[in-house]
Amino acid sequence: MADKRYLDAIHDALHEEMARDERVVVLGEDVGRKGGVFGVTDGLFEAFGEDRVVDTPLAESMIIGVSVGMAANGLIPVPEIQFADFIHPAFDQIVSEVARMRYRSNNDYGCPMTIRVPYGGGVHGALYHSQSIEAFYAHVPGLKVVAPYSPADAKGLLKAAIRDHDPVLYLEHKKLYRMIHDQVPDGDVDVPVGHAAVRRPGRDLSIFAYGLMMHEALGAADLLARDGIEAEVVDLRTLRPLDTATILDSVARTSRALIVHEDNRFGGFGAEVAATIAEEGFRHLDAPPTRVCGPDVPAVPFAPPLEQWFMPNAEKIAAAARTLVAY
Amino acid sequence: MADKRYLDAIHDALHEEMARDERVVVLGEDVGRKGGVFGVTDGLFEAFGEDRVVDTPLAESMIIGVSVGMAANGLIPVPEIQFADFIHPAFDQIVSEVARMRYRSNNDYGCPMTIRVPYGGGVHGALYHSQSIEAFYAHVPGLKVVAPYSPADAKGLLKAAIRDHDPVLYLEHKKLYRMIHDQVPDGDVDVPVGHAAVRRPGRDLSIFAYGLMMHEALGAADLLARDGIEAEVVDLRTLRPLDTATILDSVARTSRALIVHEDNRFGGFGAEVAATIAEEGFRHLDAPPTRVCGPDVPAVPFAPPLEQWFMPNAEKIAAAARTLVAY
Amino acid sequence: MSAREAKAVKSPVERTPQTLGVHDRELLEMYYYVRLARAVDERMWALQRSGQAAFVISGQGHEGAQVGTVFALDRDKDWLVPFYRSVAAVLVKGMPPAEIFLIQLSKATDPSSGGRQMPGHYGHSGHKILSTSSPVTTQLLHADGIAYAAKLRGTGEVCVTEVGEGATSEGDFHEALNFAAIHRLGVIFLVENNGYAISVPLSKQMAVPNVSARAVGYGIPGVTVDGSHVLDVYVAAREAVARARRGDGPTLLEVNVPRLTAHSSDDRQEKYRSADEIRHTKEHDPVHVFAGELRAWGVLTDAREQEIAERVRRAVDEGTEIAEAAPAVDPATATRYVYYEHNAPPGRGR
Amino acid sequence: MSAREAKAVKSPVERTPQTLGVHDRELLEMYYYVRLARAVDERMWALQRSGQAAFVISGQGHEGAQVGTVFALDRDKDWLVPFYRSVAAVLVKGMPPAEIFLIQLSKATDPSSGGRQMPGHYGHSGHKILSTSSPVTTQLLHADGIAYAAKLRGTGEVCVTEVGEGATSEGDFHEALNFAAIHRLGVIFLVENNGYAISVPLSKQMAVPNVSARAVGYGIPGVTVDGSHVLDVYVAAREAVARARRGDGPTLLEVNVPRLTAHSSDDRQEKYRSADEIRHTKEHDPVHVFAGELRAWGVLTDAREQEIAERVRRAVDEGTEIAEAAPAVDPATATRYVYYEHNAPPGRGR
Ligand SMILES: Cc1ncc(C[n+]2csc(CCOP(=O)(O)OP(=O)(O)O)c2C)c(N)n1
Ligand SMILES: Cc1ncc(C[n+]2csc(CCOP(=O)(O)OP(=O)(O)O)c2C)c(N)n1
Ligand SMILES: [Mg+2]
Ligand SMILES: [Mg+2]
Repeated sequence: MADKRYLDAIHDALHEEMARDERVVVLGEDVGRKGGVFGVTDGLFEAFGEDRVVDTPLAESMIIGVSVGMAANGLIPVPEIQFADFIHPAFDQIVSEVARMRYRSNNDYGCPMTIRVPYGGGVHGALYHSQSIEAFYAHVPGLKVVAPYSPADAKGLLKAAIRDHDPVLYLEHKKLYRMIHDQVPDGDVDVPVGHAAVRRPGRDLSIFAYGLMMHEALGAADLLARDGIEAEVVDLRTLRPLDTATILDSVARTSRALIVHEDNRFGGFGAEVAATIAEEGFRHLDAPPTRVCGPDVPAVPFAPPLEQWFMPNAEKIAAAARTLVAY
Repeated sequence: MADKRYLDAIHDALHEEMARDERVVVLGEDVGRKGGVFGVTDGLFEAFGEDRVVDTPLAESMIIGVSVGMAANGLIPVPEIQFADFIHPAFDQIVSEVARMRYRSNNDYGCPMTIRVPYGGGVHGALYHSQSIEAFYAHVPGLKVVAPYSPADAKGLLKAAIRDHDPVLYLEHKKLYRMIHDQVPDGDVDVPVGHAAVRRPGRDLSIFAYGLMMHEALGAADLLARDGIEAEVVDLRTLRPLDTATILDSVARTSRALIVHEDNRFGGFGAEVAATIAEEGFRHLDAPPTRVCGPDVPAVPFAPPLEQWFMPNAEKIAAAARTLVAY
Repeated sequence: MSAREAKAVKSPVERTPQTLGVHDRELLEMYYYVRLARAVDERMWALQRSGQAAFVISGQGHEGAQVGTVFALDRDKDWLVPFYRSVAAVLVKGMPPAEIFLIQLSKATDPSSGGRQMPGHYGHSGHKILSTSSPVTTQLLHADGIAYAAKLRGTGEVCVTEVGEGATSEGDFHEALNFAAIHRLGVIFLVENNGYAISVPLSKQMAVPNVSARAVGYGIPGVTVDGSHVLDVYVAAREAVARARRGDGPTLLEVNVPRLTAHSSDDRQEKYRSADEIRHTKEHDPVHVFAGELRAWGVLTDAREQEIAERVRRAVDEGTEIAEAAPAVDPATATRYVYYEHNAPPGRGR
Repeated sequence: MSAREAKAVKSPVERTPQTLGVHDRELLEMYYYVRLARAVDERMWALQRSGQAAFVISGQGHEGAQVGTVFALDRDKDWLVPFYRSVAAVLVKGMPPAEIFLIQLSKATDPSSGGRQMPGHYGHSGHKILSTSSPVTTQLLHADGIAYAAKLRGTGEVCVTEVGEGATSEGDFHEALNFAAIHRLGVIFLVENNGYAISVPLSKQMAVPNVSARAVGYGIPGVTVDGSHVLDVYVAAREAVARARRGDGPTLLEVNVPRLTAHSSDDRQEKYRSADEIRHTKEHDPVHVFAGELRAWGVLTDAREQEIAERVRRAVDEGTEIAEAAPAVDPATATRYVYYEHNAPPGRGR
């Protein structure tokens, strides 16, 4: 057990998995000698050599497409996409190839890989270095999608993803890298893919979030507690397969659901959460399932006043929660 | 006014718009001499020449990327993507470039274009010639998305899309091309982007659909009427910007909402419709907003028993409607 | 069809099987596969016409390119990453005709997809044939990954991947050649240039007469061979495989072939190809050209021809019977294998 | 830095401005822009270090490549599709320093994006500079489209687009060159090869020493020029523009340049570049090399040097003042222009 930043937790998981299993290879732009543009893969190149920590050409479709072939021939690739915004050139390889390999071959081939993707706003990244992409990929059958909020979860979920038989999109929030630190167990951390977690129990409403927004949701719960409103905060963690049992349990207790993400609202991942709650938890609801999301403009504009305007935060979440509780 | 197939209506709109405005150009794979793999662009090559009806190389990112430049320099491109399943290589150009040009340039550049995309299942197309893609693109701010169900709407919406100042993803259902025919006005047909339409009024529940599924929804309404259940059938037509007023009006009348699409259920477009109804129409709802969708396996498997299993149809919709009305 | 007019790099007349060290036995086996592929292919169309299959896409005209190339592989050890015209390639790689017909008829025991994919989407881990999809050109990057894994794991495997000339216009082509060149991967990029991408002729696909012209831009060898001359293909492929096996990197092997059918059963090529051109194309039919060469070399006799024809007929008929008798897909299986299942039957698959 | 070692196609010693028909006036104007770009660039970094901007990415070392190329354009008529290092290019194309600083400081009147994009994302319809995004290489296809429209509409416009050597590994590079070649579009693909893509050296980016080696695979001319020799760049660009204007199609113009700074303000290049190499790189600084050449040709004197330095200083200081005084972005505007607005102010834009 040691105090680790989110960034270190991811790094440690990579290092430990590469040491444990020589089939694991890391590939991507600047992941080698530079150690990644955020420093996540720092030292792996020196520890495991350039054949297992591959500085690739600047081509995302290639990074994923090559990983498909590696997986077919006995390796366990962990490709990194430098920013979530730059995963789009690989959309075809991910949707058509990675996600469908097992189904289309009737289980003849699997496609185990963990695609690491730094995502999210609040880092002065503007339209093209701030994007959230979970809505696109959580929609795709055959993929799993995870988005840890804490260092321990970051380590545990990355290890689980690498050991998974199926492809996992691993979303790491850029702003959390150096913003948070916490106790992380040495060695393996047991955080299986597919489970949400109640991080703070409460009776008046349920707030559902993941990644950076979990911290804002917990902040909102603190603000609300001052007004005597007890918010339950649920960390979705795995977006696909979604842990609907935990979600519905919580709504059954609180009768009110607030869903938070920083991605654009229209057609965002929150729509699925809200629709699921409305459809399967209808009889428990005392108020409309409500979303607090990034507004419907492209990603996060740059100038500080615009960035602030875009990002959901504890105050905005608390305000929506108060309206919801008063419904 | 003449009786036209869905396919002819699309063809006529293209022909008329190209004749009306010489800035309109069509480009894509096989759109020229062959007239498109479905015959939609048949005759345009002969009428307008190879410079305005461009048989492109086999490269979708190119088709869209070139269209961006054409639009910036005074043309109005109407790129065709041969099958919706093959739009994925162009995902980056569409999401990062087409959709964001106006916002990122603070209105200095627009990006008017209409991307025609044959989509959908039920045509023995299997995993890679059956896909629905609206959930991916309706989520993207800056894009408009339409999906006509009738020949008249197909013509009207295509003309409106081509005249729109913004990029429009025009989803034409492959199975409708030759399956349906109906009266279509000569010349312009007034179907503005952004408006849903109540196709059949009813009092017991509202069924929301678009494209091919509108025909199944209307079929379901017929089946239900035999049992004395009066379903209102609402054609969404434009998925973005979504006509929430018409949707909520209908729910206010019927208190029950059934949302139908053939795309996969999890994170599909129906989630947004259901979430919007739950959030904004909550006080009108007497039952959970319910979805009838394609199951969560990759697109439509090929063998006829599998394809039949996948596709929602009038019977499946009617069954869900009966459950909903009995709630 | 300008690709066809481009001069083949090697002329068959100057070179004989003897000088090239190719035995009669091998030549006759190649000829058998060329004929087998054609017969399987014709049967596929017959099954479609008789209403037993909704769709057919196949490789008539491409047989020489594929047989010549895959023959150069170690068929147990090496990999094939095919495309929809790979009938001959998968036969040589080990798929019996019955498996191809199971795929064509989308039966439950279709070994590539259990009836989930359209016909023509070959894959089979037992034969080291990777599962393929419909979007063109993605598979070239998969071949890179397979070869990268082979290199890292030191297995010595070589990988052939096939693609049409039209599909080389996709970005993935560029990205795949570049990565393979940088890491000197053991990949043979087999471009089967039939001069058309559905209706789009080569002149609208690229401004060069040969795809192999692109090799120099990646620092790898590029050759163009006439696919009617199967021996030439084999010799070029043998060189490419040897280079790959030595660790000297990939080869861009372009083979000019005639497309003897429409693009697929959904296409009517008369719209964009003149009757004259279609007739002309037949002159390059590898079945006939190869037969003529074998006779000229004294390798093929009437007796052997008849023997091979009989072997082919039996293989195709038996395969068809097996496939026709196989069970239809049970829709109850439709939800299986979206994800890994712990309780899946062992055996095939990984 | 192997790109740097590759021999430049043309050597400056054999050719003089006189024999090339370039006037002193033009040379001095080029020199002014090279110096202006460097001074603007240095001010951008100063603004970032002083905390007025969160980020800077710029083009120190690339000035010669850009000035030499854009000088060959008709700056009113032709188009520029830039990238994030295009400081010199946009200056020559007509952006005054004040506009660059408005962009760097993300002010409300930033003409490229109104403070919405990161610094370095140039665009301006008034100067015929297309709006650019961050994903690399997409812009090459936009240049194709602009040139296609020019051809169809018969405007005679030529389009220069810029890209780094690393970004040429993306599929869009291949697709753009191919389409431009097929339609003989008037595009100049200017590849500014600085030997690195952030930390990834050329040897891991491609297996050839020069990007221009790829031109032959598209059937278009490809040249490599040393970007320290601004006159050479200009002459090569002039040829490419003339070819484009004649309707003879695109040119792949590779210019070797030094990257004199870290990739951006977020990068620490000491991690992957030796001190020695960084020192060496400075020898190719186009500001000094060009100045030396101009003096050798008798074009640049001390008096002229001082005059130019003074002009540059004034332009940069005035530009900075204008930008610093400009208003911050009002968040109330954040929802504007996701879609077309009928009530938008007329003027700029289309
Ligand atoms: C990404 C993608 N775009 C479009 C298609 C539709 N399509 C299937 S085959 C084909 C033409 C392929 O031509 P070529 O590569 O020359 O191979 P050939 O069929 O001639 O053997 C097209 C356009 C596809 N399968 N994938
Ligand atoms: C599609 C995409 N992937 C990754 C990035 C991140 N990125 C920005 S610049 C860069 C390196 C570009 O190198 P090069 O093209 O050589 O240009 P240079 O910066 O050296 O001028 C990378 C990887 C990006 N902007 N876009
Ligand atoms: Mg072809
Ligand atoms: Mg570079």
